Amino acid sequence: MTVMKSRNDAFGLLPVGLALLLFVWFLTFLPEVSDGKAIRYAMDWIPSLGITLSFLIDGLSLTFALLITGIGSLVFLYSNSYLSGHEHFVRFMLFLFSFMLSMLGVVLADNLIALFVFWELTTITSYLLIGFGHENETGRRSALQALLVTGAGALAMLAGFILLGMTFGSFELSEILLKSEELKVHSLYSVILILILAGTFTKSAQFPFHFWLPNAMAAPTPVSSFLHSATMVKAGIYLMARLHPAFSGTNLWLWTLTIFGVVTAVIASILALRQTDLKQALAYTTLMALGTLTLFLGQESGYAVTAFATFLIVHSLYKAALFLVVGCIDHAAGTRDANILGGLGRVMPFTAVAAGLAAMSMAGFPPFLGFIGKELKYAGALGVASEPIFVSGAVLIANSLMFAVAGVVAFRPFWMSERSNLPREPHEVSAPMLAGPIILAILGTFFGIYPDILQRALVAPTVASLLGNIEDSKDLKLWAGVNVPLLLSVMTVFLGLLFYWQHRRLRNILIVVIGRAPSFDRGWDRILDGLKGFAAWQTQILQSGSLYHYMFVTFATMLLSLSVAIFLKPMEITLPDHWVISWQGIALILLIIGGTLITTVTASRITAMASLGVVGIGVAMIFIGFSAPDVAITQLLVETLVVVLVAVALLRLPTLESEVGNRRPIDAVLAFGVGLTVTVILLSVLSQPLDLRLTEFFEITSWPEAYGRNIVNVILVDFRALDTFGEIAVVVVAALSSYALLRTTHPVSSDQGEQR
Amino acid sequence: MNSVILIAGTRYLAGLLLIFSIYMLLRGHNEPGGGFIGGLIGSTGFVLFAIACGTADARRALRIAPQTLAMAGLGIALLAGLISVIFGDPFFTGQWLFLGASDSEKGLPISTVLAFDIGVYLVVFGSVLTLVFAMEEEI
Amino acid sequence: MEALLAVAIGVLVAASVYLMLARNVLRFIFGLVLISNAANLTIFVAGRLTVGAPPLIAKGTEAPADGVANALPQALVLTAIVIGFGLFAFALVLMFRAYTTLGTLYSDEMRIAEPPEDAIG
Amino acid sequence: MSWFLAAPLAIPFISAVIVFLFRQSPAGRWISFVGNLLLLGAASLLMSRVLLDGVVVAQMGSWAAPFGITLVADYLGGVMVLITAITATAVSMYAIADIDSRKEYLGYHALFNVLIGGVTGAFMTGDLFNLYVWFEVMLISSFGLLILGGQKAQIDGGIKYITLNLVSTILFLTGIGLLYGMAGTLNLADLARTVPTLQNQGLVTIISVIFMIAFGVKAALFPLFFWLPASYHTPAFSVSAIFAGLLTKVGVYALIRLFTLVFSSDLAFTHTILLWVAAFTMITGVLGAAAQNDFRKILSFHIISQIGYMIMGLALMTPLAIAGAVFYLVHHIIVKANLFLVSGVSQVITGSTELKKIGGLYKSAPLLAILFLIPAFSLAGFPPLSGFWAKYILIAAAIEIDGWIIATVALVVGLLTIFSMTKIWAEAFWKPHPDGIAPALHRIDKKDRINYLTPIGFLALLTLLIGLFPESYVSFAEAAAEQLLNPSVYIESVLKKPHE
Repeated sequence: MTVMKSRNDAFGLLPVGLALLLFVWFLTFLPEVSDGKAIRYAMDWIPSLGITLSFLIDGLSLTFALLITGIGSLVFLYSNSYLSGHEHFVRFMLFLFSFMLSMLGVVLADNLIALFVFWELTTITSYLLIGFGHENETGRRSALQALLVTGAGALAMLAGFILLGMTFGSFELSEILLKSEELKVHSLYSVILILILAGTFTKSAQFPFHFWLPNAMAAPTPVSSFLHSATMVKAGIYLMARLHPAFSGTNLWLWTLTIFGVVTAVIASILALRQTDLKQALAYTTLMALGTLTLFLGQESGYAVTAFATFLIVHSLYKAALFLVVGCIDHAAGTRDANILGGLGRVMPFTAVAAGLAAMSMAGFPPFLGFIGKELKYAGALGVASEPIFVSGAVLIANSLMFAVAGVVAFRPFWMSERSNLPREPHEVSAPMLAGPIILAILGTFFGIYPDILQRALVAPTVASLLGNIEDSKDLKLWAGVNVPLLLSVMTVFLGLLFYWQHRRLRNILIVVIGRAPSFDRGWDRILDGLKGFAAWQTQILQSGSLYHYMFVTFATMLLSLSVAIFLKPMEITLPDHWVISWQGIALILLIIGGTLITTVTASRITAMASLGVVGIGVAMIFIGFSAPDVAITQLLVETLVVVLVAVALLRLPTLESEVGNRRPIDAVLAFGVGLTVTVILLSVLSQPLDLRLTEFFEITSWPEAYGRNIVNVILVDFRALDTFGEIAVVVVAALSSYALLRTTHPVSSDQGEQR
Repeated sequence: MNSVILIAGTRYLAGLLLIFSIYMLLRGHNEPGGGFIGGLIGSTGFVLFAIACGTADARRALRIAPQTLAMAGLGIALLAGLISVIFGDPFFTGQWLFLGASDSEKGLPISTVLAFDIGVYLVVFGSVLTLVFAMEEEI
Repeated sequence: MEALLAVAIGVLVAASVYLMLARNVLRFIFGLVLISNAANLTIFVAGRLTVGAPPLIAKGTEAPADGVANALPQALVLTAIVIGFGLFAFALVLMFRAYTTLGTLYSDEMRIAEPPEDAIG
Repeated sequence: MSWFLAAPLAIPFISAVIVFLFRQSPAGRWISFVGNLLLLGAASLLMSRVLLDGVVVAQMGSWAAPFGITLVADYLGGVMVLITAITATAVSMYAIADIDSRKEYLGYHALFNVLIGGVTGAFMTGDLFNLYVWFEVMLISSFGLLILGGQKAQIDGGIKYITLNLVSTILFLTGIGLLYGMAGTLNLADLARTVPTLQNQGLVTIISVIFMIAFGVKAALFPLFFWLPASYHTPAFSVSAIFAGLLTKVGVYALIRLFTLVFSSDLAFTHTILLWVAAFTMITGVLGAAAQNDFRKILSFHIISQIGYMIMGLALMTPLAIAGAVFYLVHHIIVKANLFLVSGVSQVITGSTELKKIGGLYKSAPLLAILFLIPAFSLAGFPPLSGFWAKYILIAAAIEIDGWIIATVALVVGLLTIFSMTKIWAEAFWKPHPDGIAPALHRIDKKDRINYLTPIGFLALLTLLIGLFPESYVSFAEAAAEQLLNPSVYIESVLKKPHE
């Protein structure tokens, strides 16, 4: 075990190093990108389909790339301790690292299809990560839920991408974005938009697709921190931001994003207060943040977009930190229940400090970056193109509730109430686990004090990516003077304190109220059960297990489709002018029909066998009568063998009984229909002359070139020898298969004879 | 089925049918007959034999397992088709050798086509017997 | 004659469909024999009929007399008969085997590969 | 020249004859494997020839088309032969571990090789009646393979498989008779030339429906697929794998061949039917899979829904759509055969294929988990695996011509496919084994383990390669589609006089 552990440790540092390297590499792009430039790399992937592996680094994608690699390296470091010694540690790191690469692909890809490929890769890796706790049912269910909800959206999005690419003849985002004006008046604009939003909304867990995200918290905490707050869920946000220049500015864009954003933000912040599990509470505040980001993406004003860019960074920093803190608490105390936790500040001082700093940022206290973010949010909300009062009100409620939740998650467990009955005796966590939360929290503070660094480096270039002009970016300031946003901030603090003070009572009320409201999670179960039920029902009907049913459907399909074809495609039937009729011929035909009918109705095996023989001989006589001696001889010999075999088999088989059952008349109608169809088609075929050039060739060449006077035999062994070869293969295999079937369960010893 | 006369009779009949079947096989290229018909007739002889004397005797008389015979037939037919490739012709091109050919007479034809038909004969013969013997033994 | 044979073929097909729809799989075998005959006759008739002139080349001639029967469908039918025999033989052995292992010839009672409880779960 | 076409056909039969003579010796299984390796070599040669020449033609018996039988390989035919050889090689290696000596004695390897011969014959023949013959070769050897082992479920499933396939095969034969009675020829290229000139075009369409039904049963289209889920879970795993990979695809191939080459004059009728059939096939197949609780049964139903995608490509009949169908065919053969092979290994180490009775593979058999995930996620259409590109091309093709309904169906079925594939993953791999055992690969002895896992790994690698570097195959599929939609090259190559 110790050997194992040290190997894990060595291995575990590899992703940390790689992620860090990537982070540094991306940092080198900062100077250029800060100047508003974009860098594009492209190489061919599938030129026949217009798919390239092209990457674009501009303000927006660089911001994301830095968040992904930066937070990624901290999360990897953290995981080294958090999952140290876990038997699937290597798998975990592999998945998490693959996830990071996929996510980088999403934010850097310039080709829509390549972007989609990476997008789905994040879906797969997150499926495997959420299901990391695969041994319990909940883990498996949550993983599937996340996979299906985001997968469904992704498929719609794929259709949207294909349409977009086909409409503009290119899958390159950088080219499509140039055709923004053309797109907005295009007849397919709304279809494309809705399809793509289906993908982004499900991925970013907008209401009513939000329910999978809290469930995804079944994953280990580093995963929640990385995927479900800082990066993956923001893929949808990223894509909306990326498409903002092309799609924004229409009422559809504005209203869809605003409404979904507002509803998500408000509902999520209310639900967040309800939670007693710290991780769940954070999950809901993540939803709230995603709603807010969506809301701002609906707008076009400089304030709104600056607010988006800033809040994006703010949120990633403090939320990742807080998730990691919750992980530390869980690790140290063995529980995440807000009702039990308390008084951890003394034993976990460093964690407490990190938590405190991050929570202050989240709550929006100056001089933290969160404060600036919040000010900008209010400024942005007041400047929205639609209903500023309504939007500002929503943002106010959401912010105050977030304030309260920050207190519940990061203040109360450390400083309020005494610790009691914790499952484990808490202790301070190790340095690698602390590194993440502390660095992230300090960054939040640092950028709060020096906001212009952040602004120049990332916020302004991001705004430029969306609005096209770096000048549209609004300044990030700690003190912007006494204005409406400041007043709203003050109100936020008061409301937030109120909510925090009353949060237990509120929670109890919420539990009652929400308990009555329809639950999307349960709805999901019902949909899934319905689907399974429907699948079982239709399969039971189709694949019933009854041969009769199968036969009936097959023949009915035959009859139906042929009748429809005959009805719709009139065919010519012209009966010949003069009928060559011989009495012998008529007698033979009557013999065949008679034998057939007797076989059909008889309940005696012997009669059936005899009448089958009669039919066979009748057919052979027809062959003789119409100049086919070889066929006739073969038919007679085969007929003899058929009778011999049937006779031998019947020695062991039970007697026939008359078929009874109320479906027989229907069967008879079906049978009659099929027979009639065949006759009619055959008559139509016979109405036209036949081109005999193949036969003429055989007649001319049979003797001179193939040295045979029996043309039929020459065809069999020379002209069409390949047919005959296949045919004898059938005969051999039929014999082998029958032999195998008869002997298959016998022990080897009972094969008499053949060993001699 | 223990009648001595019947057993002796079927032995001769089987032999007779076998000879007749080979005759049918050989004349097949020019008159009704050929590998199928020959094989079917030949096997009928053995089927009778098996019914009269039992399959154990019939298997002994045959010496080789019928399924091996059938497979060998398939192999012969395949080789007959493949020989042409040696001569640079496509698969299944008939190769003819006329023994003692003169200007007026084509002579005795030896050909891959005949070999192919022999393969067919063996396949049909072997397969039918495989089937019938196995079936008989099952009862 | 072609028209009459077409009718006979129709009867053969109808009868075999009826037999194949029976619950007793032995009847399926009977149907199979009949429908094979029907298919062979179809090819034969579709190649048109000729009375009393088999496709043979008389000794001393290079080509057959005018108006001999169409040889190609005959060759096809011959192939089809033999193949049909192979399939029939296997099918018969299978039904036989089904009876000895499953103990029934009724297809409704053959529910081992797709047990009824499966369909519900 | 004719060697290129004769070899892939002759080699399996030669192997069949030889392995049958060695049926009582363990050498037989290796001979079979080597035979299939040779087939792979021959198929690769043929493929390279096809890539050089476009269409490779050989007149059997030196009789010029349309009088003799023509073997022909165009892009589609060539790649189908190649993929057949690949699958056959993989499965014949797997069979070394999977097939017991009793089955070998009863002729498993001979039957297997005849089956492969029938499949390559069907892919290469340029003659309609000859196609029927190869269908029969395949059919009868599949019968033998299906019941080998003689368990009750096999006999029961076999009855459904055999009866329904016999009906289809006789319908096919009848169709040939009728078409010959109209057009007077059997050569496909000659038919392509003759059929459009026939006076009675209504009848041509009606006869095309006969072929549609006959091949529809073979290809397991809605509502003719019953035989497939009734039987595919019953035989040995090697057999399931080769069936799942190849057999239905021969039906699809035949549909593509006939409905691009011969019956392409009444598209509004035939291809509209095909489109609806494709939609229902996709939906009912995937719902069937969702309703199952057995590893192999889920996979079996998936075959059906995947066939629907291929037919969708044929029905849309645009260059992109046909390319999609061609891509799908190859992708699906590799992936589906592989999944059945994986189910076999899983059965060996967990003791069952019933999902309720198994589990724990992810934890104790991670290698198998990876080898399952690659084909499974490919089948479900996750990028960047082969299945994604296959679905992508088809959906793009549908959207391109405003086929909204079929595109929606294809997308929704894609989602349901994910749902039902993850069922296997969650139950067999993630869930702990109900009996608490840890099903690890080292429960199989080492020699067998290599024989089991090498083919699986090889096929998984192919899936990955097609997925990551699809360009060469996409452009190939587009070229194949081009050839199928403009059959004049095919027709001229077949019918040109040998000396020209």
